[in-house]
Amino acid sequence: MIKVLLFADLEEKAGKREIELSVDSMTIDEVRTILLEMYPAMTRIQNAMPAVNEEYAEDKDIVKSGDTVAFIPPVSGG
Amino acid sequence: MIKVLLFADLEEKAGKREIELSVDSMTIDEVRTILLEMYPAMTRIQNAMPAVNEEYAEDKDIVKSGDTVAFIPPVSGG
Amino acid sequence: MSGRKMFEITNNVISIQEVIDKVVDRNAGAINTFIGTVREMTKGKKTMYLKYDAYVPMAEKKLAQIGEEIERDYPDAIVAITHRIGELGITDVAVVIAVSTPHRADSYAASRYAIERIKEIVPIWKKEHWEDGEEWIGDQLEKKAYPTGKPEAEDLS
Amino acid sequence: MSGRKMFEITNNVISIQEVIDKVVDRNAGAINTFIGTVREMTKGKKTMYLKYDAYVPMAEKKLAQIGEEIERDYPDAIVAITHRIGELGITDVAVVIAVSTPHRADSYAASRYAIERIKEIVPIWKKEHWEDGEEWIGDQLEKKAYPTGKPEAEDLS
Repeated sequence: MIKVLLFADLEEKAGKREIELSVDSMTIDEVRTILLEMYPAMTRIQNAMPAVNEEYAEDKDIVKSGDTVAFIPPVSGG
Repeated sequence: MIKVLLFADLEEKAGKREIELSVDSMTIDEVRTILLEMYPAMTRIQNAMPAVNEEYAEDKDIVKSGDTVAFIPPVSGG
Repeated sequence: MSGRKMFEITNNVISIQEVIDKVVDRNAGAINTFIGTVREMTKGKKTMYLKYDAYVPMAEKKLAQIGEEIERDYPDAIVAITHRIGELGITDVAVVIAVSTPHRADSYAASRYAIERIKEIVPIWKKEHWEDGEEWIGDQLEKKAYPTGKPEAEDLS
Repeated sequence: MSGRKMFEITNNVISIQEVIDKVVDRNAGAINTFIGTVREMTKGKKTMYLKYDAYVPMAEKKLAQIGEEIERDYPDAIVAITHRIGELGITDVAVVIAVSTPHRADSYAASRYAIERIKEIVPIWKKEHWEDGEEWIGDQLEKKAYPTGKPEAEDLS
Protein backbone atom coordinates (compact mmCIF):
# COMPACT_ATOMS: atom_id res chain seq x y z
CA MET A 1 0.00 0.00 0.00
CA ILE A 2 1.29 3.41 -1.00
CA LYS A 3 0.07 6.53 0.80
CA VAL A 4 -0.53 9.62 -1.38
CA LEU A 5 -0.74 13.16 0.02
CA LEU A 6 -2.40 16.02 -1.85
CA PHE A 7 -2.29 19.73 -0.98
CA ALA A 8 -3.87 23.07 -1.86
CA ASP A 9 -5.76 22.96 -5.14
CA LEU A 10 -5.04 19.24 -5.55
CA GLU A 11 -6.56 18.47 -2.16
CA GLU A 12 -9.67 20.46 -3.05
CA LYS A 13 -10.09 18.67 -6.37
CA ALA A 14 -9.78 15.26 -4.69
CA GLY A 15 -11.92 16.31 -1.73
CA LYS A 16 -9.35 14.79 0.60
CA ARG A 17 -5.71 15.13 1.57
CA GLU A 18 -4.81 11.45 1.87
CA ILE A 19 -5.39 8.54 -0.49
CA GLU A 20 -4.19 4.94 -0.20
CA LEU A 21 -3.26 2.97 -3.32
CA SER A 22 -3.24 -0.80 -2.97
CA VAL A 23 -0.15 -1.44 -5.03
CA ASP A 24 3.27 -2.83 -4.21
CA SER A 25 5.52 -0.78 -6.44
CA MET A 26 5.28 1.70 -9.32
CA THR A 27 6.93 4.84 -10.64
CA ILE A 28 5.77 8.25 -9.46
CA ASP A 29 4.68 8.94 -13.02
CA GLU A 30 2.38 5.95 -12.81
CA VAL A 31 0.97 7.17 -9.48
CA ARG A 32 0.24 10.52 -11.10
CA THR A 33 -1.53 8.82 -14.02
CA ILE A 34 -3.73 6.80 -11.67
CA LEU A 35 -4.67 9.94 -9.72
CA LEU A 36 -5.60 11.79 -12.91
CA GLU A 37 -7.84 8.91 -13.89
CA MET A 38 -9.50 8.99 -10.46
CA TYR A 39 -9.83 12.81 -10.44
CA PRO A 40 -9.85 14.20 -14.00
CA ALA A 41 -10.22 17.78 -12.64
CA MET A 42 -6.89 17.50 -10.87
CA THR A 43 -5.01 18.78 -13.93
CA ARG A 44 -2.55 20.81 -11.89
CA ILE A 45 -0.97 17.65 -10.58
CA GLN A 46 1.06 17.90 -13.81
CA ASN A 47 2.84 20.94 -12.33
CA ALA A 48 3.27 19.42 -8.89
CA MET A 49 6.68 18.29 -7.69
CA PRO A 50 6.71 14.80 -6.17
CA ALA A 51 8.20 14.04 -2.78
CA VAL A 52 8.77 10.61 -1.30
CA ASN A 53 8.91 10.24 2.47
CA GLU A 54 9.29 14.03 2.88
CA GLU A 55 12.10 14.53 0.35
CA TYR A 56 11.76 15.83 -3.21
CA ALA A 57 11.96 13.03 -5.78
CA GLU A 58 11.90 12.49 -9.54
CA ASP A 59 9.00 11.31 -11.68
CA LYS A 60 10.91 8.22 -12.75
CA ASP A 61 11.65 7.14 -9.15
CA ILE A 62 9.95 3.96 -7.95
CA VAL A 63 7.84 3.95 -4.81
CA LYS A 64 7.09 0.86 -2.81
CA SER A 65 4.50 -0.27 -0.34
CA GLY A 66 4.96 1.69 2.88
CA ASP A 67 6.19 4.82 1.11
CA THR A 68 4.39 8.15 1.27
CA VAL A 69 4.22 10.09 -2.00
CA ALA A 70 3.28 13.76 -1.79
CA PHE A 71 2.44 16.03 -4.71
CA ILE A 72 3.72 19.55 -3.99
CA PRO A 73 2.09 22.31 -6.07
CA PRO A 74 4.21 25.43 -6.64
CA VAL A 75 4.73 26.79 -3.12
CA SER A 76 3.63 30.20 -1.86
CA GLY A 77 4.82 30.54 1.71
CA GLY A 78 6.67 33.48 3.15
CA MET B 1 28.47 84.26 24.13
CA ILE B 2 28.95 81.06 22.12
CA LYS B 3 28.21 77.66 23.63
CA VAL B 4 30.61 74.84 22.75
CA LEU B 5 29.73 71.14 23.15
CA LEU B 6 32.37 68.41 23.35
CA PHE B 7 31.82 64.66 23.22
CA ALA B 8 33.59 61.34 23.78
CA ASP B 9 37.36 61.71 23.92
CA LEU B 10 37.11 65.50 23.55
CA GLU B 11 34.81 65.74 26.57
CA GLU B 12 37.22 63.64 28.62
CA LYS B 13 40.21 65.79 27.65
CA ALA B 14 38.35 68.99 28.61
CA GLY B 15 36.85 67.44 31.73
CA LYS B 16 33.48 68.83 30.76
CA ARG B 17 30.91 68.65 28.00
CA GLU B 18 29.95 72.31 27.80
CA ILE B 19 32.09 75.46 27.56
CA GLU B 20 31.00 79.06 27.10
CA LEU B 21 33.14 81.45 25.07
CA SER B 22 32.54 85.16 25.70
CA VAL B 23 32.83 86.28 22.11
CA ASP B 24 30.38 87.83 19.66
CA SER B 25 31.40 86.21 16.39
CA MET B 26 34.21 84.08 14.94
CA THR B 27 34.80 81.25 12.47
CA ILE B 28 34.56 77.67 13.62
CA ASP B 29 38.25 77.34 12.82
CA GLU B 30 38.95 80.10 15.31
CA VAL B 31 36.81 78.37 17.95
CA ARG B 32 38.83 75.22 17.42
CA THR B 33 42.10 77.10 17.82
CA ILE B 34 40.94 78.65 21.09
CA LEU B 35 39.91 75.24 22.43
CA LEU B 36 43.26 73.72 21.50
CA GLU B 37 45.01 76.53 23.36
CA MET B 38 42.81 75.92 26.41
CA TYR B 39 43.23 72.10 26.24
CA PRO B 40 46.43 71.16 24.41
CA ALA B 41 45.70 67.43 24.93
CA MET B 42 42.52 67.72 22.88
CA THR B 43 44.40 66.99 19.65
CA ARG B 44 41.57 64.91 18.21
CA ILE B 45 39.44 68.00 17.84
CA GLN B 46 41.32 68.30 14.53
CA ASN B 47 39.40 65.26 13.25
CA ALA B 48 36.07 66.35 14.68
CA MET B 49 33.31 67.58 12.41
CA PRO B 50 31.72 70.86 13.52
CA ALA B 51 27.97 71.29 13.92
CA VAL B 52 26.16 74.54 14.53
CA ASN B 53 22.77 74.45 16.21
CA GLU B 54 22.51 70.70 15.61
CA GLU B 55 23.40 70.71 11.90
CA TYR B 56 26.77 69.85 10.35
CA ALA B 57 28.74 72.95 9.33
CA GLU B 58 32.02 73.95 7.69
CA ASP B 59 35.20 75.15 9.39
CA LYS B 60 34.99 78.49 7.60
CA ASP B 61 31.41 79.17 8.78
CA ILE B 62 30.94 82.04 11.20
CA VAL B 63 29.20 81.47 14.53
CA LYS B 64 27.59 84.25 16.51
CA SER B 65 26.60 84.87 20.09
CA GLY B 66 23.69 82.57 20.93
CA ASP B 67 24.87 79.78 18.64
CA THR B 68 25.83 76.32 19.88
CA VAL B 69 28.92 74.81 18.25
CA ALA B 70 29.43 71.07 18.72
CA PHE B 71 32.55 69.13 17.80
CA ILE B 72 31.57 65.67 16.59
CA PRO B 73 34.37 63.08 16.68
CA PRO B 74 34.07 60.21 14.17
CA VAL B 75 30.87 58.48 15.20
CA SER B 76 30.56 54.85 16.31
CA GLY B 77 26.89 54.15 16.91
CA GLY B 78 24.94 51.18 15.60
CA MET C 1 19.57 26.26 22.24
CA SER C 2 18.57 22.88 23.64
CA GLY C 3 14.84 22.38 23.92
CA ARG C 4 14.05 25.19 21.53
CA LYS C 5 12.74 24.38 18.10
CA MET C 6 14.71 26.49 15.63
CA PHE C 7 12.54 25.65 12.58
CA GLU C 8 8.86 25.53 13.23
CA ILE C 9 5.43 25.52 11.59
CA THR C 10 2.78 26.72 14.01
CA ASN C 11 -0.95 27.30 14.16
CA ASN C 12 -0.48 30.05 16.73
CA VAL C 13 0.37 33.75 16.68
CA ILE C 14 4.16 34.08 16.32
CA SER C 15 6.07 35.87 19.08
CA ILE C 16 8.74 37.81 17.19
CA GLN C 17 10.77 38.25 20.37
CA GLU C 18 10.81 34.49 20.98
CA VAL C 19 12.22 33.81 17.51
CA ILE C 20 14.88 36.50 18.02
CA ASP C 21 15.77 35.09 21.45
CA LYS C 22 16.68 31.79 19.80
CA VAL C 23 19.57 33.39 17.87
CA VAL C 24 20.98 35.73 20.53
CA ASP C 25 24.66 34.90 20.99
CA ARG C 26 27.66 36.41 22.77
CA ASN C 27 29.56 36.48 19.49
CA ALA C 28 26.76 38.07 17.50
CA GLY C 29 26.91 41.79 16.81
CA ALA C 30 23.99 41.76 14.39
CA ILE C 31 20.58 40.15 14.17
CA ASN C 32 18.58 40.58 11.01
CA THR C 33 14.90 39.77 11.24
CA PHE C 34 12.52 39.43 8.34
CA ILE C 35 8.82 39.53 9.13
CA GLY C 36 6.34 38.65 6.42
CA THR C 37 2.94 40.24 7.02
CA VAL C 38 -0.40 39.95 5.26
CA ARG C 39 -0.80 42.91 2.89
CA GLU C 40 -4.23 44.22 2.01
CA MET C 41 -3.73 45.18 -1.66
CA THR C 42 -2.00 42.95 -4.21
CA LYS C 43 -2.11 43.91 -7.87
CA GLY C 44 -5.13 46.11 -7.26
CA LYS C 45 -7.13 43.35 -5.56
CA LYS C 46 -8.21 43.67 -1.96
CA THR C 47 -7.42 40.68 0.23
CA MET C 48 -9.96 39.96 3.00
CA TYR C 49 -7.86 37.28 4.68
CA LEU C 50 -5.45 34.48 3.81
CA LYS C 51 -5.33 30.86 4.66
CA TYR C 52 -1.95 29.13 4.84
CA ASP C 53 -1.52 25.39 4.74
CA ALA C 54 1.62 23.26 4.83
CA TYR C 55 2.94 19.74 4.59
CA VAL C 56 4.12 20.25 8.14
CA PRO C 57 6.83 17.61 8.72
CA MET C 58 8.42 18.19 5.31
CA ALA C 59 8.13 21.97 5.67
CA GLU C 60 10.01 21.86 8.98
CA LYS C 61 12.68 19.66 7.38
CA LYS C 62 13.06 22.11 4.49
CA LEU C 63 13.30 25.09 6.87
CA ALA C 64 16.04 23.19 8.70
CA GLN C 65 17.76 22.54 5.37
CA ILE C 66 17.76 26.28 4.66
CA GLY C 67 19.36 26.81 8.08
CA GLU C 68 22.05 24.26 7.22
CA GLU C 69 22.70 25.91 3.85
CA ILE C 70 23.18 29.26 5.63
CA GLU C 71 25.43 27.82 8.33
CA ARG C 72 27.54 26.20 5.61
CA ASP C 73 28.02 29.57 3.86
CA TYR C 74 28.24 31.61 7.08
CA PRO C 75 29.72 29.31 9.74
CA ASP C 76 29.09 31.76 12.60
CA ALA C 77 25.44 32.36 11.70
CA ILE C 78 22.59 31.14 13.89
CA VAL C 79 19.21 30.84 12.16
CA ALA C 80 15.65 30.44 13.46
CA ILE C 81 12.50 30.45 11.31
CA THR C 82 8.85 30.15 12.32
CA HIS C 83 6.02 30.08 9.77
CA ARG C 84 2.40 30.30 10.79
CA ILE C 85 -0.43 28.40 9.09
CA GLY C 86 -4.20 28.72 9.34
CA GLU C 87 -6.32 31.81 8.80
CA LEU C 88 -4.51 35.18 8.91
CA GLY C 89 -5.94 38.68 8.71
CA ILE C 90 -4.42 41.85 7.27
CA THR C 91 -1.15 42.84 9.08
CA ASP C 92 -0.90 39.42 10.77
CA VAL C 93 2.59 37.93 10.85
CA ALA C 94 2.97 34.90 8.58
CA VAL C 95 6.71 34.26 8.90
CA VAL C 96 9.61 35.38 11.08
CA ILE C 97 13.22 34.75 10.10
CA ALA C 98 15.99 35.68 12.54
CA VAL C 99 19.68 35.39 11.70
CA SER C 100 22.50 36.40 14.02
CA THR C 101 26.08 36.85 12.80
CA PRO C 102 29.19 38.54 14.18
CA HIS C 103 29.02 41.30 11.53
CA ARG C 104 26.03 42.98 9.97
CA ALA C 105 26.58 42.36 6.24
CA ASP C 106 26.26 38.59 6.68
CA SER C 107 23.05 38.93 8.71
CA TYR C 108 21.35 40.76 5.83
CA ALA C 109 22.64 38.38 3.14
CA ALA C 110 21.69 35.25 5.07
CA SER C 111 18.23 36.55 6.01
CA ARG C 112 17.52 37.46 2.40
CA TYR C 113 18.70 34.05 1.26
CA ALA C 114 16.32 32.41 3.74
CA ILE C 115 13.18 34.16 2.52
CA GLU C 116 14.02 33.49 -1.14
CA ARG C 117 14.62 29.80 -0.38
CA ILE C 118 11.37 29.55 1.59
CA LYS C 119 9.56 30.70 -1.54
CA GLU C 120 11.39 28.05 -3.59
CA ILE C 121 11.45 24.82 -1.61
CA VAL C 122 9.27 24.86 1.51
CA PRO C 123 5.88 23.14 1.04
CA ILE C 124 3.62 25.93 2.29
CA TRP C 125 0.71 27.35 0.32
CA LYS C 126 -1.48 30.36 0.74
CA LYS C 127 -5.05 30.81 -0.39
CA GLU C 128 -6.14 34.38 -1.02
CA HIS C 129 -9.70 35.28 -0.08
CA TRP C 130 -11.01 38.33 -1.94
CA GLU C 131 -14.43 39.92 -1.86
CA ASP C 132 -15.32 38.11 -5.09
CA GLY C 133 -13.53 34.80 -4.80
CA GLU C 134 -10.62 32.79 -3.53
CA GLU C 135 -7.65 31.02 -5.02
CA TRP C 136 -4.59 29.03 -4.04
CA ILE C 137 -1.59 31.16 -4.92
CA GLY C 138 1.31 29.48 -6.65
CA ASP C 139 -1.05 27.50 -8.82
CA GLN C 140 -1.84 30.87 -10.30
CA LEU C 141 1.79 31.79 -10.91
CA GLU C 142 1.17 35.19 -9.33
CA LYS C 143 4.68 34.81 -7.99
CA LYS C 144 7.95 33.38 -9.24
CA ALA C 145 7.37 29.65 -9.57
CA TYR C 146 10.03 27.07 -10.14
CA PRO C 147 11.57 28.22 -13.43
CA THR C 148 11.25 24.70 -14.80
CA GLY C 149 7.95 24.04 -13.11
CA LYS C 150 9.68 22.25 -10.27
CA PRO C 151 12.68 22.78 -7.98
CA GLU C 152 16.05 22.41 -9.67
CA ALA C 153 18.27 19.40 -9.00
CA GLU C 154 20.25 21.28 -6.35
CA ASP C 155 17.02 22.04 -4.49
CA LEU C 156 16.20 18.41 -4.04
CA SER C 157 18.74 17.30 -1.47
CA MET D 1 1.52 56.87 14.09
CA SER D 2 0.56 59.99 16.03
CA GLY D 3 2.04 60.21 19.49
CA ARG D 4 4.73 57.68 18.75
CA LYS D 5 8.30 58.80 18.42
CA MET D 6 9.68 57.18 15.25
CA PHE D 7 13.32 58.22 15.84
CA GLU D 8 14.50 57.97 19.38
CA ILE D 9 17.57 57.94 21.60
CA THR D 10 16.80 56.25 24.91
CA ASN D 11 18.52 55.38 28.17
CA ASN D 12 16.25 52.38 28.61
CA VAL D 13 16.15 48.80 27.38
CA ILE D 14 14.68 48.79 23.86
CA SER D 15 11.49 46.81 23.26
CA ILE D 16 12.01 45.33 19.79
CA GLN D 17 8.29 44.66 19.45
CA GLU D 18 7.46 48.31 20.18
CA VAL D 19 9.77 49.51 17.40
CA ILE D 20 8.25 46.99 14.99
CA ASP D 21 4.71 48.02 15.98
CA LYS D 22 5.47 51.57 14.82
CA VAL D 23 5.91 50.44 11.19
CA VAL D 24 3.07 47.89 10.90
CA ASP D 25 0.85 48.94 8.01
CA ARG D 26 -2.02 47.43 6.03
CA ASN D 27 -0.07 47.92 2.82
CA ALA D 28 3.15 46.39 4.14
CA GLY D 29 3.94 42.82 3.21
CA ALA D 30 7.46 42.93 4.62
CA ILE D 31 9.15 44.29 7.72
CA ASN D 32 12.91 44.10 7.94
CA THR D 33 14.41 44.60 11.37
CA PHE D 34 18.07 45.13 12.13
CA ILE D 35 19.15 44.66 15.73
CA GLY D 36 22.65 45.68 16.74
CA THR D 37 23.85 43.77 19.80
CA VAL D 38 26.97 44.03 21.93
CA ARG D 39 29.47 41.38 20.80
CA GLU D 40 31.98 39.93 23.22
CA MET D 41 35.02 39.47 20.94
CA THR D 42 36.27 42.12 18.51
CA LYS D 43 39.59 41.61 16.77
CA GLY D 44 40.68 39.15 19.43
CA LYS D 45 39.93 41.50 22.32
CA LYS D 46 37.32 40.67 24.93
CA THR D 47 34.80 43.40 25.64
CA MET D 48 33.55 43.58 29.25
CA TYR D 49 30.86 46.17 28.53
CA LEU D 50 30.25 49.23 26.36
CA LYS D 51 29.19 52.72 27.12
CA TYR D 52 27.28 54.66 24.46
CA ASP D 53 26.89 58.41 24.51
CA ALA D 54 25.13 60.74 22.08
CA TYR D 55 24.46 64.36 21.24
CA VAL D 56 20.81 63.51 21.80
CA PRO D 57 18.83 66.24 20.02
CA MET D 58 21.10 66.21 16.98
CA ALA D 59 21.19 62.39 16.92
CA GLU D 60 17.39 62.24 16.85
CA LYS D 61 17.35 64.81 14.03
CA LYS D 62 19.89 62.78 12.04
CA LEU D 63 17.90 59.56 12.57
CA ALA D 64 14.84 61.41 11.26
CA GLN D 65 16.90 62.61 8.28
CA ILE D 66 17.78 58.99 7.50
CA GLY D 67 14.07 58.17 7.63
CA GLU D 68 13.35 61.00 5.18
CA GLU D 69 16.11 59.82 2.84
CA ILE D 70 14.58 56.33 2.82
CA GLU D 71 11.02 57.59 2.30
CA ARG D 72 12.30 59.70 -0.62
CA ASP D 73 13.84 56.62 -2.28
CA TYR D 74 11.05 54.21 -1.22
CA PRO D 75 7.85 56.27 -0.99
CA ASP D 76 5.84 53.43 0.60
CA ALA D 77 8.42 52.68 3.30
CA ILE D 78 7.77 53.39 6.98
CA VAL D 79 10.87 53.64 9.15
CA ALA D 80 11.42 53.61 12.92
CA ILE D 81 14.80 53.64 14.67
CA THR D 82 15.64 53.52 18.38
CA HIS D 83 19.21 53.70 19.69
CA ARG D 84 20.06 53.09 23.30
CA ILE D 85 22.77 54.96 25.20
CA GLY D 86 24.39 54.34 28.58
CA GLU D 87 26.10 51.19 29.79
CA LEU D 88 25.38 47.98 27.84
CA GLY D 89 26.52 44.43 28.55
CA ILE D 90 27.29 41.60 26.14
CA THR D 91 24.21 40.63 24.01
CA ASP D 92 22.36 43.83 25.01
CA VAL D 93 20.49 45.54 22.18
CA ALA D 94 22.08 48.86 21.16
CA VAL D 95 19.96 49.74 18.14
CA VAL D 96 16.76 48.56 16.48
CA ILE D 97 15.84 49.58 12.93
CA ALA D 98 12.44 48.56 11.54
CA VAL D 99 11.39 49.24 7.95
CA SER D 100 8.09 48.15 6.44
CA THR D 101 7.48 48.14 2.68
CA PRO D 102 4.91 46.53 0.39
CA HIS D 103 7.51 44.13 -1.05
CA ARG D 104 10.44 42.44 0.62
CA ALA D 105 13.39 43.56 -1.51
CA ASP D 106 12.88 47.20 -0.55
CA SER D 107 12.66 46.38 3.15
CA TYR D 108 16.12 44.80 3.06
CA ALA D 109 17.69 47.58 1.00
CA ALA D 110 16.23 50.36 3.11
CA SER D 111 17.15 48.71 6.41
CA ARG D 112 20.72 48.19 5.22
CA TYR D 113 20.90 51.80 4.10
CA ALA D 114 19.74 52.94 7.54
CA ILE D 115 22.44 51.12 9.50
CA GLU D 116 25.19 52.31 7.15
CA ARG D 117 23.96 55.90 7.44
CA ILE D 118 23.78 55.66 11.23
CA LYS D 119 27.47 54.78 11.22
CA GLU D 120 28.20 57.78 8.99
CA ILE D 121 26.19 60.73 10.26
CA VAL D 122 24.50 60.13 13.62
CA PRO D 123 26.40 61.64 16.58
CA ILE D 124 26.60 58.56 18.81
CA TRP D 125 29.83 57.19 20.23
CA LYS D 126 30.75 54.01 21.98
CA LYS D 127 33.45 53.42 24.51
CA GLU D 128 34.80 49.89 24.73
CA HIS D 129 35.75 48.61 28.15
CA TRP D 130 38.25 45.73 28.05
CA GLU D 131 39.94 43.89 30.89
CA ASP D 132 43.04 46.02 30.39
CA GLY D 133 41.68 49.39 29.37
CA GLU D 134 39.03 51.43 27.67
CA GLU D 135 38.78 53.61 24.59
CA TRP D 136 36.30 55.68 22.63
CA ILE D 137 35.79 53.89 19.31
CA GLY D 138 35.81 55.97 16.18
CA ASP D 139 38.67 58.05 17.51
CA GLN D 140 40.60 54.83 17.11
CA LEU D 141 39.50 54.28 13.52
CA GLU D 142 38.71 50.64 14.34
CA LYS D 143 35.83 51.10 11.96
CA LYS D 144 35.22 52.91 8.69
CA ALA D 145 35.59 56.59 9.48
CA TYR D 146 34.63 59.45 7.23
CA PRO D 147 36.92 58.84 4.22
CA THR D 148 38.00 62.48 4.32
CA GLY D 149 38.01 62.66 8.10
CA LYS D 150 34.52 64.16 8.11
CA PRO D 151 31.13 63.56 6.48
CA GLU D 152 31.01 64.35 2.77
CA ALA D 153 29.14 67.39 1.48
CA GLU D 154 26.02 65.34 0.76
CA ASP D 155 25.99 64.13 4.36
CA LEU D 156 25.71 67.61 5.75
CA SER D 157 22.19 68.56 4.85
